[in-house]
Amino acid sequence: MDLSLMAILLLIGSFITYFVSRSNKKVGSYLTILITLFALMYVYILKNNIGLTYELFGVITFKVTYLGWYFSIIMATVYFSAAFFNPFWMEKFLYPSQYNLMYLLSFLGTIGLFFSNDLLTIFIFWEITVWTSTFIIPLGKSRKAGVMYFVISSIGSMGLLFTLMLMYNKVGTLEISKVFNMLANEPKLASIVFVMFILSGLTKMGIFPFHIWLPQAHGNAPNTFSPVLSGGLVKMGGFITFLSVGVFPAYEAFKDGLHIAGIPILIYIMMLLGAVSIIVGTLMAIKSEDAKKLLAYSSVANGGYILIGILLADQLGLAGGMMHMLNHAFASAASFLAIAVVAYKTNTTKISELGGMIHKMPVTYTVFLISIISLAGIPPMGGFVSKWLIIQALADKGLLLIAFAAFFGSIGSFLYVFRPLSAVFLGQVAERNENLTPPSNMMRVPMIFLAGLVLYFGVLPRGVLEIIGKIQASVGITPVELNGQAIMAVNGNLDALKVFVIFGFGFVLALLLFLAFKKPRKVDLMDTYTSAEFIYTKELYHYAHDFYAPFERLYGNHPSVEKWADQISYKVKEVGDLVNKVFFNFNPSLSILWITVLIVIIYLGGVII
Amino acid sequence: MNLQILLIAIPLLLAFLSLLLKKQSNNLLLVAGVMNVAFLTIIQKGTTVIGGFQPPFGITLVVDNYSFMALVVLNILFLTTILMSRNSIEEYGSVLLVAMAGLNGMILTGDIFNLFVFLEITSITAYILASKNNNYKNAFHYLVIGTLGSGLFLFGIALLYGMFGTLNMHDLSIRIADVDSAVIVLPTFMIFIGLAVESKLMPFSSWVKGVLGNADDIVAPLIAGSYAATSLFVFGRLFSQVLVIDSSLKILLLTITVVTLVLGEFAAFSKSKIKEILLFSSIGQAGLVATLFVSGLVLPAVLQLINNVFSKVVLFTITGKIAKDTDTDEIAELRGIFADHKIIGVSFTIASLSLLGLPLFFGFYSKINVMFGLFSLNIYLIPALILFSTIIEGAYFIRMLLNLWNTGEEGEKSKLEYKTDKIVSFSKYKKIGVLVISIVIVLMGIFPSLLLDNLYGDKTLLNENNPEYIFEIKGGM
Amino acid sequence: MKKVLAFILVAILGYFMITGLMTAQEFSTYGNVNLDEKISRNFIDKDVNGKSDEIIYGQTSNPETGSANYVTSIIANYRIFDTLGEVTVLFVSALGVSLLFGKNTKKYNFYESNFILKTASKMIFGLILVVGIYIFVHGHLTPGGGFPGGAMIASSILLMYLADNEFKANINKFKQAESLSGSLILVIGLLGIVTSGYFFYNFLPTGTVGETFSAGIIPIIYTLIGLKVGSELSGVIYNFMLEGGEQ
Amino acid sequence: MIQYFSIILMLIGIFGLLIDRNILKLIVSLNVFEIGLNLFIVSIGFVNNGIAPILTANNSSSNLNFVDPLPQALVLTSIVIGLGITSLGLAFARKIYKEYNTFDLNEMGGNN
Repeated sequence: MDLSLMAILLLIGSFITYFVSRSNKKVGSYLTILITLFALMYVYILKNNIGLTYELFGVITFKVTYLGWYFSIIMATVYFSAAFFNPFWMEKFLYPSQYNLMYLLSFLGTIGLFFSNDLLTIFIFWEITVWTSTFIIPLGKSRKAGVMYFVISSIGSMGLLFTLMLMYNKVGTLEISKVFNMLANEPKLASIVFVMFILSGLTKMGIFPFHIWLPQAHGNAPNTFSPVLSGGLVKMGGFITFLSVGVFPAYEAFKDGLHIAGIPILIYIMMLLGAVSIIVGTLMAIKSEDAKKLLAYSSVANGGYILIGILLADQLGLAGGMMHMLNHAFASAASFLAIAVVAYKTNTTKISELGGMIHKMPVTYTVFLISIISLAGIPPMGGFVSKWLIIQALADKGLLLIAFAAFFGSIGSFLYVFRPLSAVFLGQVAERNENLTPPSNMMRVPMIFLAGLVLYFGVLPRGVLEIIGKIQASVGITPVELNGQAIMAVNGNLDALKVFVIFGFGFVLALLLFLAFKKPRKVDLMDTYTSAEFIYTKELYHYAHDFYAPFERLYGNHPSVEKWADQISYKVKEVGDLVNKVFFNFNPSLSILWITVLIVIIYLGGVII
Repeated sequence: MNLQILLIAIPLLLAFLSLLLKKQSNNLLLVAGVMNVAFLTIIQKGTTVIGGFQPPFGITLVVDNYSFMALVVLNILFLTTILMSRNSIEEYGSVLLVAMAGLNGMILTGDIFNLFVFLEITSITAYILASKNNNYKNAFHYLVIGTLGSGLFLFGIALLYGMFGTLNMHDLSIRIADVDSAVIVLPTFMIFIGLAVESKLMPFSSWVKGVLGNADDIVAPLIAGSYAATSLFVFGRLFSQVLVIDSSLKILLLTITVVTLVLGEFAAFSKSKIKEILLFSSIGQAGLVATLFVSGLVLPAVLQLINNVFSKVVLFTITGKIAKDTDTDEIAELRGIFADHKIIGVSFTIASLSLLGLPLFFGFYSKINVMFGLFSLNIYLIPALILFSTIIEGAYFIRMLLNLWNTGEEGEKSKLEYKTDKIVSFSKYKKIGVLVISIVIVLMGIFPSLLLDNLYGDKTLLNENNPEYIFEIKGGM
Repeated sequence: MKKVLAFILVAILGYFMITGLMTAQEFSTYGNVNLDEKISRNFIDKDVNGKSDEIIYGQTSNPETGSANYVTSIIANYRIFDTLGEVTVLFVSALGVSLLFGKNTKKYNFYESNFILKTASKMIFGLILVVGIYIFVHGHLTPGGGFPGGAMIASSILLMYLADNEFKANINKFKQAESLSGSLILVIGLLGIVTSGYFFYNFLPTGTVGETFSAGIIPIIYTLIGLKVGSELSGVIYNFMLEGGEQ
Repeated sequence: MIQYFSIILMLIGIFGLLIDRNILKLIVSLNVFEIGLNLFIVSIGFVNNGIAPILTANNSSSNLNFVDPLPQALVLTSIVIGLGITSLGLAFARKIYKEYNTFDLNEMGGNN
């Protein structure tokens, strides 16, 4: 199985899809499902080719590794699942064929990125993914979101390019396994390279202060693409982060420098950023009025967990981070898909305008329930296992501050998880949504698939952890220790199967109780407030309206990076206007003045020097 | 027998004749454009002397790798521009013929005073073109600054002649190499100013806003494409081969060019009209190319220059036509304009993305080369500033693209019914032209060796220092 | 205030320029130029393409370029490409002026012309015309040449315009003259390629220095340039004389 | 010494360009600048006790002390170019006057 062949096939396939979509957009969108499925299977088979290298166009080099395989499988699964939704949105898009093309090209970009063997290849595929996905986002509600996404990704690209060039200049090679070796003995250079390199990971993962693009982009992107953004593209940042501690000799290079709690200061600062992301993401998610924005902020928080886990670069932390990546990818994709179903049927994602969806789409509700439990890290879902691993590692290392943030995030997640669950799916059906038809089976399939995976990895995490163990071994970290389904940690073991059995027992008990007692009577939404009196603005009385109003008042005027970013953009504009006034007005004398002044400066320079 | 003189003589002859055949002047222009491109296939590399007087006494015409590349770029640019916008040429055919001769002459000549003469020819044609569509005030502005700039250019030449007693560029470069570079600071700076006015470096380029901001679909692509390419190629020839400076002046020149780059991008970011965005982006790109030339990185500079001018021709042709038909180039008023013009929109997008240096497009190749070159000099401030300006560039280009493709205000779904009511009609020449250029941009982006291999043999991506790009201005000496 | 600041700036600039030039070692001070260090020495000795003996006025035959006027030998032969460019500059500015005023039709009248003025002008007109022609025909022997000669021709036309309200030069004839003489200059240049492989090669025998029929193609080219410049400048004058019909 | 006066002439031209807002005066300033420049170029070629570079019956040998003819040739070119630009500038000036009814840049109002 040749990886280069696959890349070329994907490239050709995406253009075929484009031209097919030009004539028939429905067929084109089915092609996206077929092609992503093909790629998923192709990538799966590539497991037999671990260690082989491939070349493309003389510039691009690939190498099949466990790391790349692991990430690619996640990515392909997410793309494949989300592709099932494409046919439903073809009618809604202004440019359906462009959407299909960019969908597949960005997919190609991510797969190429994960199998890269050198930094230049990483950079090429990174940029391809960025610009292709940039063109999808504005098909939704916001052009500004696309620009913000591109700009923040560009900051990451800049860091990547700077690293690449600097290292090529120093070492003369770009191969990932060799390029960073010499940095172990040069802590000063290493710290520059480390910061520039990890910058790209931070921007993509939406780590504070780069988290501002996530709510904008996820919240405003087309509903079919939000799952890919959150479940897929964000994980590119995880890949870079892994490289920056796994392949980059970070701990070795900084071993003589300042340490905090046994962690080199630079890495510790990055972890702190992760911790801040957890807190900011959680708090903002609680406050969010829009279901998609809420999920986006939860992605920020989960990105923080992933970052911390990977940066620990040890037996448990790294395993936790890597596994959390998978769990979050599937869970957030599933939850975004569930919201997409709701949005497809109701045309809104505002929490306060929804309610009672459980009566209209019970499957979607179940999927959303499972995935959001996993996002919050509650057993018996996958998110619990990985969060447990990360917190174990933090406790083991004694990183109190960061462990506090991790706990805070776990508790806070209950608050934000509860909100869309109760306000979107539970409660009474809003009047305008009375006549919804149930979603088609084609939408249910990928959701059930993803939710099943989330549950499966929560119960039987061994398969994933074995792969992660191989990845750990490949970069010289002790693999995570497994005993049957149990994970061995310093402070105790976790047997996810047992947990599941206990939870299952509890669930069954509750179900029996529920069935045994008398069914509750359904009442109209307004009955609870008004005693049947007539009111005008029913929406205001919906219980989802101002759900956390008291809570929001607590941090009403919070400082925000968004405002700060707006200010930067405003400042740049101001400088531009100044340039315009000083250098480009319609007075020729001014240019002549500048010329004269510059000649005088030349002379002054000549006299002084 | 070397026939490079025909590149100048034939357009000039046709220009003189076009006075008699007034009605045919636009056809003569096309004939000259096609002939010049055809000549490129038969001219050989080497030097010829005018009148048979050996250099450094006679005037030489030099075709080395550098100027051949420049000729290819210039003539193809010029031909595609006039083909795409042939309906807008109107009675300016003769002027464009002279411009063609002048631009070719600027590139070919190996004599510095002769360069001044051709510079003047091209500037005068540029003044006339700038005044098209009653844009007299801005054309006058351009004329004043351009004349002062070329006056200072001539002053520099006079000083050089007074110091070294020769006008031949190669002879000059040999004599300059013998002296301390502090000696030539003043003439170098004078010549720098003269070329900076034409190549749109700040603060000498205040004319650009008025001229390009009001130009139509023939003037804008010519001035931002052919003229900019030529003056930057000449800039490169002079500053990386003849007037090689290594003193405090170099730092000052680099400061000017880098400031041009950064401030140009800032100014473009603050604009909301397509043409102004593009013209400020041109200024920034000119700063980048000039920076590379002054640093001595000829190949990256040439690649970046090619990428810039071809993209700008596409962008300005489309924008010029849009502005001509709709009387506006405010992005906010043109939301979703590409919904009805997919081919035009795709070409516009490809050209913009190539300018941003994104992969799959030629710009990526040039950007990588630029970065490799700068890092190989072990300077980090300039590449950092370039990367910084790339971010700003990305911001305004993507903002423009997304708004031109998608309809609706911020917060609204991108739907067909919000589309702008402005109507543009593109001729089929334009559609084919921009599409061909953008396909070439993509092809060269995926197979960058196509371009260079055919011209110069093997050049791989990472092969930076290219000895073959060294000039051979001499010939006969 | 603005003026004072501008003056101070220019004064500083002037101070620097002059002191800079005075102290620059490579730059010879006024009058102390050594021609042997410059390429002009070979122009004077007419030995650009090989050694030649001393050039003597009226004796040396068939030297390089063959023009007794060194400036002419440079303009019309050694650096004829510059001159071609110069002609083109004038051509394109005239073209630009005619593009700007091309739609005007009515002639601008300064004042009523009277008979005496008209008659006297006609006499002087012929005189100026003849002097102009003399200047460019003898350009290779005496000071002057195509450009001053052409300018004189144009000035005679200007005189007629100023003096005579009814005077109307046939602008199409001027255009034809301009176009033909310009084309012929280029054709002569291209003939050089045909005869010897060099653009503007002096393929005619250069004769004896100082004779009217000498210097090969120089007088021919100067005549053509004179005609071209004369008709171009006349065209410019014609265009400036028009008014009305302007948008 | 005399060449410094030509530089002063150039500077006067620049001064005029700096302070004047009248289009015609700007053109005049440009001309003053060019004339200074041309004088400067001619002065470069001057040789002490040199004679005009024309072979005549009186000065009949090429070995005589001629002044440098090359700058004179260059100046001729430069003058003609200056003429062309001036004519074009004046044409623009006339067009601008037609449009704004004034020669003063300040009075035209800014379309900045």
